[in-house]
Amino acid sequence: MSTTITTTASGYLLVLAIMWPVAGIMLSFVTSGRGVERLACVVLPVGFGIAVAVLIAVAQGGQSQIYVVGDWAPPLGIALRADGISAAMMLTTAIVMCATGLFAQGEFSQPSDLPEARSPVVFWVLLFAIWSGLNALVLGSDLFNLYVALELLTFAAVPLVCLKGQKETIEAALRYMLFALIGSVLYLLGAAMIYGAYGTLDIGLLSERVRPDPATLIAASLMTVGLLAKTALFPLHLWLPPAHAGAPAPGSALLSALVVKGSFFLIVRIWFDAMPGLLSFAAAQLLAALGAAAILVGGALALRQKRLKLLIAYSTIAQIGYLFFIFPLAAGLTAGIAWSGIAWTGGWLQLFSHALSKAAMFMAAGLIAEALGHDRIAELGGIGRRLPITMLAFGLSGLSLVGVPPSGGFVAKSLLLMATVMEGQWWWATVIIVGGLLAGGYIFMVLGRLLGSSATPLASLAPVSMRRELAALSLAICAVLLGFLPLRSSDFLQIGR
Amino acid sequence: MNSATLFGLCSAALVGLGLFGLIVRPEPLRKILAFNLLGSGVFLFFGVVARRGAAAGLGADPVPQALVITGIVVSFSATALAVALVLRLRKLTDEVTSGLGAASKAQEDGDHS
Amino acid sequence: MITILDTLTILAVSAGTLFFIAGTVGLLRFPDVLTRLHALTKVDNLGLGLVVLGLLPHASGLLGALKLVSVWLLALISGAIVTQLIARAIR
Amino acid sequence: MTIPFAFDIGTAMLLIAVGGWMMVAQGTMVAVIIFVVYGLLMAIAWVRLSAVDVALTEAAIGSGITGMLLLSAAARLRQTEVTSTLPSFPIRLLSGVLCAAITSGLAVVVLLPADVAPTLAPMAMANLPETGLGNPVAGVLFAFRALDTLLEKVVLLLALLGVWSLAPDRLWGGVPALDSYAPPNDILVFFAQVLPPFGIVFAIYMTWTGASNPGGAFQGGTVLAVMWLLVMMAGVVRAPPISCLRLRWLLVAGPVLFLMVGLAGFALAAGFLAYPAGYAKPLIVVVEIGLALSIGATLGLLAAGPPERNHQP
Repeated sequence: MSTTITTTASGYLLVLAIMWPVAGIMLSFVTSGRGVERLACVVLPVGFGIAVAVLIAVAQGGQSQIYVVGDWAPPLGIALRADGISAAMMLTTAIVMCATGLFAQGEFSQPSDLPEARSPVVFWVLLFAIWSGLNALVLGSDLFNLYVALELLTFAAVPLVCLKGQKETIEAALRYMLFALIGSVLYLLGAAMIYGAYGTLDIGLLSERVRPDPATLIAASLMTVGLLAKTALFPLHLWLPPAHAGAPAPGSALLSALVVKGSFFLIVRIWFDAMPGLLSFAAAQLLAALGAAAILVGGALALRQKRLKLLIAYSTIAQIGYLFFIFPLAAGLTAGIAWSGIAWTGGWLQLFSHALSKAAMFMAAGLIAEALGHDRIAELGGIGRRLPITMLAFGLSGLSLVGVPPSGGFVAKSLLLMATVMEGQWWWATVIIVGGLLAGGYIFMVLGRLLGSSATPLASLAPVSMRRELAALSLAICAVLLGFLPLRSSDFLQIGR
Repeated sequence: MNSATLFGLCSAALVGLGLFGLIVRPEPLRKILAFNLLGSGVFLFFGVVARRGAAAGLGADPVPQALVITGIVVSFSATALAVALVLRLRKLTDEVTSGLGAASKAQEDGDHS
Repeated sequence: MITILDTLTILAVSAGTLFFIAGTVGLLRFPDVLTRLHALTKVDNLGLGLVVLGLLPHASGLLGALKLVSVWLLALISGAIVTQLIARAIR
Repeated sequence: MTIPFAFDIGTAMLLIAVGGWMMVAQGTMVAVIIFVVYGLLMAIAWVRLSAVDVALTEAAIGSGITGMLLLSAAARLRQTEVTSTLPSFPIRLLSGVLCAAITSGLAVVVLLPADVAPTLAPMAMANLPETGLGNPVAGVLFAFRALDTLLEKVVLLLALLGVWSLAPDRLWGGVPALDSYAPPNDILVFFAQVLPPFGIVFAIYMTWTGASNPGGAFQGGTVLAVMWLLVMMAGVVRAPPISCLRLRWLLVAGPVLFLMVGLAGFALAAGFLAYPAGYAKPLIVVVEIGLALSIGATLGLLAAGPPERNHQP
């Protein structure tokens, strides 16, 4: 038996991080109408405060913060654990959540002539649910507890896709739901095998007991395949474009920026934390090859889109691809120093900067669509001059996606590029470069349209509130500022390992 | 060969059948049925793990049993949500194809905008 | 050693099983819904009744026996009502 | 070969046969009826695996209320069923190979068991006295892994909100339609008047006994849900509008109680979701009763579907 897992001083914050939005969900059910929106004004800032507090606690302690739920130590009970990457992920989530909340205040407000309207109530509850689901996902250290968190996320994401209620969005939601269900069932099957082989579901205990036998490898591959379906990695990406493009703008922002990252986070947990050293060279190359295919296919398809929101959704498929380079480039190193390599930092930086910039981009696209009444790229000419702040938000987030300096995306992609050279896996470098060119192609195509002149003069634009434009812009600025973080702060991402 | 192994093989077969149905059957409701078959196969596997872990005077390890109970409830929620999606989709499709619902569709579009 | 009660159990449960088999055959072979329903109710009423009767001597006390009898009674009520509903639906 | 083992072989083979039949059967309605049969067989398998709690859950939820939901959906879709075509042969072949591979992988895992099967049963039994419960499964659900149970309640609420969100805007706050199950008639009304008293007693018993015997809030709540659906279908009780505040409170009462007991653990016990020494069992029973009510309401409304009529006060 290993040392028992005990609660650390700031561990209670982890419980609050999950339960605070849950309390918001429950209260939303019984406060009808405008009450839910007011509730959001409390839930969002306090939730942000909790995320910052966790970050500070982890940074000051220099080690993982742990909470043993109900004082029942694993393997019998469940523990929550915040290490560097979970704290950073929580902060990113909190930033995107608050900006989305600010952005959605205009779109999902309670009309004054009804006691309670459908979409505002549903939207805010789903926002709380995504938040608690993501926090549970990054803090969980028990494979079944993580399954429940995954389902929480799924059940929040699916109704968000079809919030508009049109036929196309319901079709997209159904398809998403079926993919997600296959994904979670396969994950659950893997978890059952793990319990059958080791008698524990706790990730920490598992890492001490795990052995490279067939049952373990089958279990891990089943879990990975299931999670890949939820992450929409090529070739399991088919559900993503209609789902992310069909949701209302703040919903798309949450789905594209955060929800797909949740299942990716779990894949990293499995291979780096639960089963360190079990990822073979070939398997890591396979994951990265799928990522490379996603970058190329997603980028090429994005170039051919006629509608702005679909273009952004395809770009998400491509940008997710980069994340999978973390497997061959960081796991290839000898165990123990995997996370000290630059690929580890680069991969996470890519995740955070994509989350910030993609949320900003979907918000900007939403504002453009709202002002014009459509989002057909060919007819966007000149809108950038009428909505300069939105234009700036789109442009800055685009720079980060392409990887133009100075931006978070630039640092992330150049770190990954350097890692390919250092690891001698130059073949991935070509993909990163070609992917950057593709991203440049579709981003500058849109930017050109936005700034160009229109064939037909833009008739009447619906008014767009400045507050919502600034919400998008602030996220884009955050994505750029990520590029100015001193590299020393990447040590934070290694805390707890 | 004992009963646990037997039901283990049974669960393997059910998982395969359910997954195949889920991928191949085109009708949404049949896909939902297949998902339930697949899910029950996975739960049965948990049951086999529990049975093999019989100890301390218990016929089966209680931890996997509790996980399955949680899983069955989640799986029912998923079925209910998926069924509601299918029914809503069918209703909207009928309104579009029959043309009769043009008026009500316009009204709903108005609702949603 | 086989007591009188054990003999009763064996006889009653066997007879009940026989009704189950006969009812199942009827369900599969009878031509239309009404006759099939007839076969089905025989299983519920008589078959289950005989099985319950046979198990009564082995029940754990009075409470256990009551539970067994209430199982049969509830099956009777729901069986009768459901067959009525089905018969109406096809009429 | 012993007789019980022969019985198990029969059950396992029937399960596979019925499962396969369900996949290939002509007509959705037939497939759903087969599904209900399959669920009952599965409940027998659970009894054979010494998991009576799961068997009860499977019979109540897996076969019972899921079957009812699917039957009603199949009935609604029947009039407008469009024939869809299977995917092309190469795709079917590929999926067949994939599924066969997963089945064989699983079979390998089943046939290569560890020398000593790992188990948490001794640890669960050793810690069970601290909870005061007699049923180890309840101990896992409400003490050792209470966090899962709490979060799963949130999943249920979200699923219900997701179902409701599919209503058109103008029907938000309206009443779910239950007419699709059966047209109300006198026999159904009679049934709905006779059965619920038994059902409610049974649900209370099931919830209460769950602390020491198989049963509990999930199974009791499902029985409550089915009783409620029955009286609503028969028209004995009117379906509530989803805007009804009392209904909303009923839905969240159990989870809120659970959360509050959990948070009280910070001040009164060893932490979140821990129970003060000596008070564990009464607290768990109270939480279970609250949960049974909320689960009953949530499952019933999940099966009832989104609102389809405006509420006339």
